[in-house]
Amino acid sequence: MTVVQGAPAAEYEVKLGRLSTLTGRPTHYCAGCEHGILTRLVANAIEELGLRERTVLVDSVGCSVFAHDYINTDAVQAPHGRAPAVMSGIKRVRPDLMVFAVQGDGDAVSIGLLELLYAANRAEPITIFLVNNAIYGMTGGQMAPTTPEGMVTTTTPQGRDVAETGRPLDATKLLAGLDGPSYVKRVVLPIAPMGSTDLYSARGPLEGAKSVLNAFKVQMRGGFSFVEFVSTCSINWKMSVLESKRFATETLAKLFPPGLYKDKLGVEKG
Amino acid sequence: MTVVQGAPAAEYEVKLGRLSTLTGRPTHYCAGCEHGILTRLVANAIEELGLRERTVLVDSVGCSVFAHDYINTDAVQAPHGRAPAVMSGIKRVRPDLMVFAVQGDGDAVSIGLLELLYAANRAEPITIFLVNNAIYGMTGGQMAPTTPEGMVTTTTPQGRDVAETGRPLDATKLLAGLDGPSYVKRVVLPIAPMGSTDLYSARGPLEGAKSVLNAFKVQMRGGFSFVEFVSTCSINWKMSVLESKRFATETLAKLFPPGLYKDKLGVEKG
Amino acid sequence: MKVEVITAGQGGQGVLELANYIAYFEIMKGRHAAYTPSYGPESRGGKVKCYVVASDEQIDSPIVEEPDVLIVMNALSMDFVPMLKAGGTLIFNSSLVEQGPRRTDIKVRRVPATALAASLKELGPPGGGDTSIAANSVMFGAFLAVAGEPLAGQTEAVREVLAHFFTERKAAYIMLNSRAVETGYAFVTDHPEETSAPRELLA
Amino acid sequence: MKVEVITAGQGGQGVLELANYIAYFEIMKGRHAAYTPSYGPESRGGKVKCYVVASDEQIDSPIVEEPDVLIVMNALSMDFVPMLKAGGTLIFNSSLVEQGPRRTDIKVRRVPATALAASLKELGPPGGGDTSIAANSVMFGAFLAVAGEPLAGQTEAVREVLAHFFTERKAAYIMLNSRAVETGYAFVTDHPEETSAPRELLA
Amino acid sequence: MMDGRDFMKGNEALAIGALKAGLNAYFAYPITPSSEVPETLAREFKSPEYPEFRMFLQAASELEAISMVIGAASTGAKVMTATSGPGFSLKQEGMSYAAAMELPFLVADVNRAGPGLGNLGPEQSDYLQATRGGGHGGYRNIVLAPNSVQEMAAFPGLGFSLAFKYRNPVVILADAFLGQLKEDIVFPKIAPERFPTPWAASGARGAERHVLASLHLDFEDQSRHAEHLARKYEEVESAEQRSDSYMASDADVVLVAYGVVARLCRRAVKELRERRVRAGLFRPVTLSPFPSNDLKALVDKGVKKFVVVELNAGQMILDVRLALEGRGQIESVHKMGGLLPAASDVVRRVEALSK
Amino acid sequence: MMDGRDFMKGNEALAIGALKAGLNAYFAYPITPSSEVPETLAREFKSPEYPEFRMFLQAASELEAISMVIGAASTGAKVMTATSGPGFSLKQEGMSYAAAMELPFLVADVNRAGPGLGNLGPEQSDYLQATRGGGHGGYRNIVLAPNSVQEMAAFPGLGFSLAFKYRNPVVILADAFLGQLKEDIVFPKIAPERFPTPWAASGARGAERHVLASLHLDFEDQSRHAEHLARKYEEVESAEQRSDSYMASDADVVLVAYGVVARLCRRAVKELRERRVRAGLFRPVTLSPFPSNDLKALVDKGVKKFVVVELNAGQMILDVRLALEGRGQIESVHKMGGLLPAASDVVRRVEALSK
Amino acid sequence: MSRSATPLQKSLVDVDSEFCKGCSLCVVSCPQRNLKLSESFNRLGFHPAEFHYHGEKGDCTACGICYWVCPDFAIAEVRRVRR
Amino acid sequence: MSRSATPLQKSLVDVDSEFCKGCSLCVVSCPQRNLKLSESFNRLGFHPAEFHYHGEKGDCTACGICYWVCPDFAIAEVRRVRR
Ligand SMILES: Cc1ncc(C[n+]2csc(CCOP(=O)(O)OP(=O)(O)O)c2C)c(N)n1
Ligand SMILES: Cc1ncc(C[n+]2csc(CCOP(=O)(O)OP(=O)(O)O)c2C)c(N)n1
Ligand code: SF4
Ligand code: SF4
Ligand code: SF4
Ligand code: SF4
Ligand code: SF4
Ligand code: SF4
Ligand SMILES: [Mg+2]
Ligand SMILES: [Mg+2]
Repeated sequence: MTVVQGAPAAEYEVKLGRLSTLTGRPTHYCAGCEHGILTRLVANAIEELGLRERTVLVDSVGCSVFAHDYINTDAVQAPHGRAPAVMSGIKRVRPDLMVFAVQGDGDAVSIGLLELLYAANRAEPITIFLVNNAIYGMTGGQMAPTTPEGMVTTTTPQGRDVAETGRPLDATKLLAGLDGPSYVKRVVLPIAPMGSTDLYSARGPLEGAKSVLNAFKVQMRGGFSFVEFVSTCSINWKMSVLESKRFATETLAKLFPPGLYKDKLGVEKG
Repeated sequence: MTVVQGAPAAEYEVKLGRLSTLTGRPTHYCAGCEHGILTRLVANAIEELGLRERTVLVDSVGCSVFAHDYINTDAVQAPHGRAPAVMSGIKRVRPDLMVFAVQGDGDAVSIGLLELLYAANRAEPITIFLVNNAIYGMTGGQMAPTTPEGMVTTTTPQGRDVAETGRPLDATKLLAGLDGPSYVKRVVLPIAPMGSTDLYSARGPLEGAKSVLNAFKVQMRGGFSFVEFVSTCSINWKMSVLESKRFATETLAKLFPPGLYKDKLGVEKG
Repeated sequence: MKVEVITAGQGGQGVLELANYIAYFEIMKGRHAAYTPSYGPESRGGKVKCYVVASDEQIDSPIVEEPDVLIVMNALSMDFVPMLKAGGTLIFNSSLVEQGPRRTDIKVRRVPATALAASLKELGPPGGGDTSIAANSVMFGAFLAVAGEPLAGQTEAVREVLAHFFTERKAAYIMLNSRAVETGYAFVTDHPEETSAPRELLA
Repeated sequence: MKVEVITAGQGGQGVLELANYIAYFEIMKGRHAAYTPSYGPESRGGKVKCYVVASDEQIDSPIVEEPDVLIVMNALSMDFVPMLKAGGTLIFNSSLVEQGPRRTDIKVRRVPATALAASLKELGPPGGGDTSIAANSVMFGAFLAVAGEPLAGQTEAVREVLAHFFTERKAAYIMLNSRAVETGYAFVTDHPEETSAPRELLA
Repeated sequence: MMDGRDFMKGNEALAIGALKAGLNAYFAYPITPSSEVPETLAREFKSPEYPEFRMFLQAASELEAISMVIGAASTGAKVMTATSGPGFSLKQEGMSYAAAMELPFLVADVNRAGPGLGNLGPEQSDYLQATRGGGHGGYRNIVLAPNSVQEMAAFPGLGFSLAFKYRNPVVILADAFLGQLKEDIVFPKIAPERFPTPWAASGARGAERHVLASLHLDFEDQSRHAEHLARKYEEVESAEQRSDSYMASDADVVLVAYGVVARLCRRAVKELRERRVRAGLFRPVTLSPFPSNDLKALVDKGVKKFVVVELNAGQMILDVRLALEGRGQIESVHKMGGLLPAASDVVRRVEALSK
Repeated sequence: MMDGRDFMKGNEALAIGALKAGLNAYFAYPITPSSEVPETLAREFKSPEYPEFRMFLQAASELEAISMVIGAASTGAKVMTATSGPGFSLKQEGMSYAAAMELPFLVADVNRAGPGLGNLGPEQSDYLQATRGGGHGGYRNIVLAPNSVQEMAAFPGLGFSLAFKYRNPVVILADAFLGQLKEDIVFPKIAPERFPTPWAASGARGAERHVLASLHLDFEDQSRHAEHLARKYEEVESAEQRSDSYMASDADVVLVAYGVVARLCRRAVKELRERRVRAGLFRPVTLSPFPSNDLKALVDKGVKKFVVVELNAGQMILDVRLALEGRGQIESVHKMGGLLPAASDVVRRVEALSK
Repeated sequence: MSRSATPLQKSLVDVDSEFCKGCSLCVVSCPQRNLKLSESFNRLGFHPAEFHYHGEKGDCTACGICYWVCPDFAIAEVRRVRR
Repeated sequence: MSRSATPLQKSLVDVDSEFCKGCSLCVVSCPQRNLKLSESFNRLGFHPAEFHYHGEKGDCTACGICYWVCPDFAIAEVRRVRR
C-alpha cells in the first residue's frame, strides 16, 4: 500500500484507484504496449457496470493470451483465432453471462477471420476488442494481414509487397458491411504526438475507455459489439516506444481511419 | 453418333456441337441442375480460348466434386472449402496454367470463406465460379449461409430463423468490397419464367456463357475473377424443376441481385 | 426363427420404403428387425439395395449375404439373383422385368407390380396421376402372401405400418398404398405360380 | 577435450550473444560447438540461461547439467551457482552482484563487467550513450582469460567473431565490443583473484 | 409402438439418446454419413419434450463447431457434436485444447471410408486417430464403440457419465453402416444424470473465479499438468475397460471385432460352432481404454489364436498385439473402401486357422 | 567460415537444407518454435543463390497453408511447410487428402509442449500423431527424426527423396530444442536431386490428363485404392527403416531414444560404460517406418533390457513393445512440459535396472 | 438417340436421348417449341426430349438456346444446312 | 513505491514503482508535466516514473490522464483532497 508522506489518507479521496477486476499481477506486456492500456480500460468498464461476477473473458492466442492473468474474472481459452466461436458457444447456453475477448489482428483477421465474420453476422451478443498492431506480436514480428505496404517484418524482410501478399485487410470495414453487428468502432488507442509541442494527447485512451464501456452496454442490450484499437508493437516494429506512437497515430491511422462505423442502438448518443 | 435421317451429314454444318473439353460421360447431377449447365459453359469457354491443355480444374467438395468426371482437363481435388488455397498453390508455382474451380455456396461461403476472401484479396490470378443454390445440395439439403430467411431445410425444419442463424451472406458483395479482385459478377443462371407466356427465358445461361468467357480472359490477363451463379436445387428445395426456376429467378434473385460488381480490366466492354 | 430379405431396384421405386414396411411389420408382430439401406452413391439414381433381417431373437448380423426372399423391382437388379439362398423365393416385378431367372433351385413369383399399382388410378392424387409409385406396396402385399401371413385381420396392422411412414402431407396416400398391399397379396394368392414359399419361413 | 559453459543473466544483458561468441570462437578454432539458448517465456524479460558445449569430438549432448564455467550477469542468476561442477569457475558481474557465492569448492572471478563496459563511453554511439550493454563482451574477454586463451594474436579472431554477429547497422559497434573484450581479458589477467581456471580446461 | 419400442436409424438413436441423457446443446457442421444426427436434433429443438435442450446451432465449419462446443462445455453444459472423418480431422486442434482444459463433451465420429474424401461407406479407419489422439500433445480420448442402434441410443448417456467423471472428451466411434442401420430399440425411462461442475467458468458469483486455460508457460507447471493428465488416463485405463464376450471362454479361436463387424462375427461364431469349430468373439466396447485385461484373461484361460476383423488396414490389431505381447497367434482379416467382409469369409479364415 | 562449416540454428538449417535440396515453394503460417524456418526462407527468397526457390508465401492459417502445399505439390513441385503442434493438428485433414492423392511434400513439425497451447519448450508428444496419421482414414506418413543441426540440414534432402519415391508426405519431426539449438555444420556440395513426376497435374499438353482426387464413390474402387496404399506402406515398412546404434551390440541394457534425447542418452551411455555398465543406445532415425528389424536384431544378439527415454507420457514405447512382442524387459523414462531428463537421471535408472 | 428431323431442313438439333434426364428445360426455353418430352422412357428411366423441326411456334432457327440450357449435354449438336 | 507528494496538496498521484516499466507514456501525456522518469532502477531494471506535485507546466489537477495511459497499472491511485 502506498502511503502519502505526511498526508493522512483520510484527508484524500480516491478519484481513480485500484480495481478489483484486476488481479494485481504485473503484466508480461512490453513497456508502453496498448495491450496494457486496454486491460485497464476493460477492467474499469466491467467494474463500472458491476459485471465482474458474471463476466467470462475468452482468451485469444496472441499477446492477449495473458489477459486472464490480469483480469480477475472467469476465463476460457480459445484456440488461435476461434475466440468468437468459443464466445458464441458460451453465450448460446448462458445468455445471462457477459462474454468478451481481446483479439490480436493475426488472431482475428488472419486465422480467425471466418469465426469473426460469422459471429458478427449471427449478431451474437458478445464483445470483441481487436488490438491491431499490424504485426504478429507474440510470435516475434511476422507479417499480419494488417501490416501496411512496405513495412519490414521478419517474414517480409524487404518490406511487405502487396502485389504478392495482398493489401492490408480492414476488419472494421468488413464487419460494418454486415447486418449483424450493432456497434462497430475504430479507435486509435496510442497517445499521440501533438504537432509542435512535446506533449502527447491522451485522446486515444480516453476515447478507448468510452468505447469499451459502450461496447459492453451494447452486449447488455443484446447486440454484437466490436471495437478495433489501432495500436503499436514497438518491440517488433523495432522502434522506440514514442516512435511507435507516432507511427501508429500518423501512418497506421490513415490506413485504418478511426470512427464510429455502426451504432444501431445509438449508445454513443448516450 | 447421331445420324440425321436421310440428311447426309455433309449437307449440314455443326453450329454448336460436341466439345473435346467434355469427357462425354453422363453427369451425376439431378435433372435440370445448373451444375450441368455450368459444366457446358465452362467447357465451351475453355475450348473457345484454346486452353484445354494448360488448364487445371480444382474440384471443390459439393455436387461440383464430380466436375472432373465431365470436364476433360487435369484436375486436383481440394479439401472442402479450400479450393481457393489449392488454386493459389498451383498458380504460385505454375503461373502459366489456367486454374479454375466451381464451388458451392457451402464450400465457398461457409467452411471456405476465409480461403475465398484471402485468395481474392491477394488478387491471385485464378477463376472461381460459385454455384449458389442456397442449400447444401450434395449432403441432402442442410441450411447454407445463403439460405433465405424462412426457407425449410433439413436443419431448419421450421424455416431458417435469421435471428438464430444470421442473415444470408453475400459473397459477391464481400468480394467486391476488396481491392484484390478484377472481375466480380453475379448472374442468375436458371432459365426464367417470362410473365404471362409459358416460355422461359434463356438469358441466364447465355449471360452465364459470356461471363465464364470473360472470367477466363481476366485470369489470362493476370486478374482474379469470380462469378456467382444464383442457381437451383430442386431436389433439396423439394420443388419440381420448373418451380425451382421460378423460385430462383424471382425470390433468390432479389436477395442476390445480379450485376457486374467489378470489372477492373473492362472485359465486359469487350 | 429368422428371415432375411433383400429388396432391390432403382432410385425412385420405393425400394427403401418397401424394406422399411417389411421390417416395421415384423417389429409390430413383436419380433426384432434390422433394416439396412443402400448407402453410398447409388442413393442418387442407379441401383438401390436394402437388407431386412427379422428374428425372434436379438439379431446378430444385419448384413444379408444369402437372402431367404429377394424382391426385385427392375431388370438391372436381377443381378442379385445369384445371392438368393437355394430354396429361397424370388419375387420380381414382371411389369419391368421380361427375363425370368435362370436358377432352378429357387421359388419364383412374377408380380406385375407396376401395372397393378398403375391400375389403382382412382386412388391417385386428385386430377389423376401416376399411381405406379405404389408398386412397392404391391410388393409388400406380395411378400406378406409369400410369407404366409394371413391378411385377414392384419389390415389394421398393415395400415399402421403405412401410417408410420406416411405422415403429414403424405398421409393422403395411405389409402392408395393399403389397397396396393391388398392387390399384391391377392395377386400372389390367386397365382400360385411355380411353388410358394413354405409357411415356416416366417412363422 | 570438452568444455561446458552456462551463461546467465537477464533479458537485455546480452547473455545469448555472449554464449554465441564463445561457441563461435570455439568453432573458429576448428572445434565443434553447440549453443542452446533459453527457450520459453523467459525470453521476454526474466532470467535467461544459455548452454555452450565445445569439444574436439562430435558433441554428444548439447545440454549442460554441470558446467565447467558459469558466467553470471546479474544477482538473480546466482541461483545457478549450485549447478557448477566442483572445481569449476564462476565468473560473475560484480557491478550488479553484491553477494558472492557460498560454495568453496569452485574458483571465482569477480568482474565488474557493467562498470568496465560503461567506462568505454568514448566508443559509444555519437552523442554519448550508455555503453554498459557491452558488459557481455567484457565477460567474453574474461572467459578467454579464464580459459587460458592467449589474447595476443587472437585479436583478429575475436574481431571476426564479433564481425559475424555485428552486421549491417550494428557493425558500428564492433570497435566498442572488441575493446570491451580486451578490457575483460585484461581485468582477469590483472586480478588473479582466488584461483584461476586451470589451463587444460579449454586446451 | 405399443410395446415401448422404437424403430429408427442409428444416427437418429444417437440424437434421441443424447436428448434423453439431458443434452443441453449441439453444435456441428453437417457431413454425410452423420447428417441424420443434426437433422433429428433440429426437429426436436424447442420441443417441449426436451426442455433441457437449449441450443441447436449449425456452425459454419467444423472448426467453428468444436470451438462452440469448447465454449459451451466450459460453462458445465452437456454438449455434443457429430461428424465424420474429414470433419473429425479438422476438430483435432480443438480436441487437444479441450483435453488440456479437461472439458467434458461428446463427439460422435460416424466413420466413412477414407483417407481424403473417400466415400460414404463404412470403415473403421479412424480407430487410431480417435484412440491415440489425432491432435498434438499426447492427450487421450475416451472412445466408445456401439454395435447396434440400441447402443447408439445408450452411449450418449454413458458417454456423458464418463466425460463428466473424468472431465475429458468422449468419442463415440460409429460408422456409416451403424449410422444408417435401423433397428427396433427401447429407450429406458430414466431421468438424465446430473453432474456437479464446480470447475465451470460461468461467472464467479462471489465464489473463486475459474480459469480454463491450456497455457502453462512455466515448464514445471506444464510438466505437472501433463503428469496430472497422464495419471488421469491411467486411472481411466484401469477403471473403465469394457468389453463383451460371446462363447469365448472355451474357445480355440477368438474373433476380435467391434462395431457392426462384431455382429457379423457373432454370426460367424454361431456358424463355426455349428461346424464344430470352437470359436468365440471378443468385442471391445471401449476402444480407449482398450480392454486389454479382459483380452489377457482369455489367454490365461487358454485361448491361443485370435483373428482380428476390422474395416481398415490393421489398426485395432496393434492394441491386440500390445495386450497379448507375443502370447498367442494373431491373424488379421480386413476390408476397406465401404465393403464389409462376408461372414462366410471369416468362417473360412477361422476354419483354416483352426486346422 | 573458412573451413566450409556454418554455425546456425536447427530451424535455419532446415530452411537452408531445403533450399539446397532444390525447394521450389514454401507455404506456412508462423508458429513458435518453428518461426525461424519461414524467417530464414523469407530472407533467401529471390536470392540468386537459390533460383529454384520460386515461391515463399505466408498463408492466413495452417489450413490455407496445407492447401497451398497440396496445390503446388500437385504440379510436381518440391514444396515444404513447417509448423508446431497446434498448427500440425489443423493440417491433419489436408495430410489425409494428400496421402490419399499420393502427393509428395515435406512437413516439419517442431514439437512444442502440449496438448492445447501448452508452452514453447521441447516435447516429443506429437509422435503418435505424426506416425499413426493424426488425420482420418488410416493413411501413414513417413516420419524422420533428426537429432542434430547437421541432420536438420540433411533431412529435407532425404525427405524429398522418400516423398517423391513413394509419392507420400514426409514429416520431419523435430522439437523446440533442436529448432533453437545452434551447432557447426557442413552443407555437402551436391546438386539437388531431380524427380520425374509423370503423374503431376499441370496441364495435359497433348498427353493424357491427370486427375488427382481422393474421391472413389464406388466401394470397389475405394477398396482397391486403400489396398494400394496399404501395400505401399508395407513396402516403405520393409525398405526404409533407418536407425543408428551406439555400443548396442554387446550391451546388457539399451537406451531407446530419438531426437535430442538420443544425444543426451549417448552421453549417458558413455558415463555408464565408464561405470562399467554395459549400456548401449538405439536411435530410430525413421519413426515411421519404425526400425523394428534393427531393434529385433538386438534382441537376437542377446540384449534383454530396454529403457525408452522420451519427452511424452509414453508413445514410442508402444512401437518398441510392438517390435519386441514380449521378448525383453522394457522400462520407460519420460519428461514433459518442456523439461528434459538429466543424463544423470538416466544413468541412475539404468544402473538400478542393471543390478 | 432421337432422330426426328425431316431431311434437308434449314437447321437441326440432335438429342442424345440416353443423356437426357427429361428435365424439360429445353422444352420450355425453345422459342419455337421444337422440343417435346417423349412418351417413352430411356434407359435411365426418363422421358427424353424429342426434336421436331416444325415447332409449335415455328421452325427451328438453330438459335442454340436448347444447347445452352441443357444441363446434360443431351442437346448434342445444333446444325445448319450448308449454304 | 514512490512517495513524492508534498502533504496536503490538492491532488496526488501514487506511482507503484515496482509495476512501472519506464515507458514514459505518463511523462509525455501529463498536461502539467508532473511525472518524470527516475534516475534509479526498480527491481525489474527500469527507471520508474516519479510524481511531482509541481509539474513543469503547473500543479497536478487530478485529471487522471496518467492513470488512463499507463499500460502497467503503475499509476495506482489519483487522489484529491477532500473538500
Ligand atoms: C494454430 C496456431 N497457429 C499459430 C500459432 C502461433 N501464434 C500464436 S499468437 C500468433 C499471432 C499473434 O499475432 P496477433 O494475433 O496479431 O496478436 P499480437 O500478439 O500481435 O497482439 C501466432 C501466429 C498458434 N498458437 N496456434
Ligand atoms: C470437412 C468436411 N465437412 C463436411 C463435409 C460434407 N459436405 C460435403 S459437400 C458439403 C456442402 C455442399 O454444399 P455446397 O457447397 O453448397 O455445394 P452444393 O452441393 O450445394 O453444390 C458438405 C457439408 C465434407 N466433405 N468435408
Ligand atoms: S510484443 Fe508487441 S503487442 Fe506484444 S506485448 Fe510486446 S509490444 Fe505489445
Ligand atoms: S443435389 Fe441439388 S445441386 Fe446437387 S445435383 Fe442435385 S439439384 Fe443439383
Ligand atoms: S436451336 Fe433454338 S429453335 Fe432450334 S430447337 Fe433449339 S432452341 Fe429451339
Ligand atoms: S434440357 Fe437436356 S436433359 Fe433436359 S429435357 Fe432437354 S435434352 Fe433432356
Ligand atoms: S492526474 Fe493529470 S495532472 Fe496529475 S499527474 Fe496525472 S496526468 Fe498529470
Ligand atoms: S505510464 Fe506507467 S509504466 Fe509507463 S512510465 Fe508511466 S507509470 Fe511507468
Ligand atoms: Mg498483432
Ligand atoms: Mg449449395
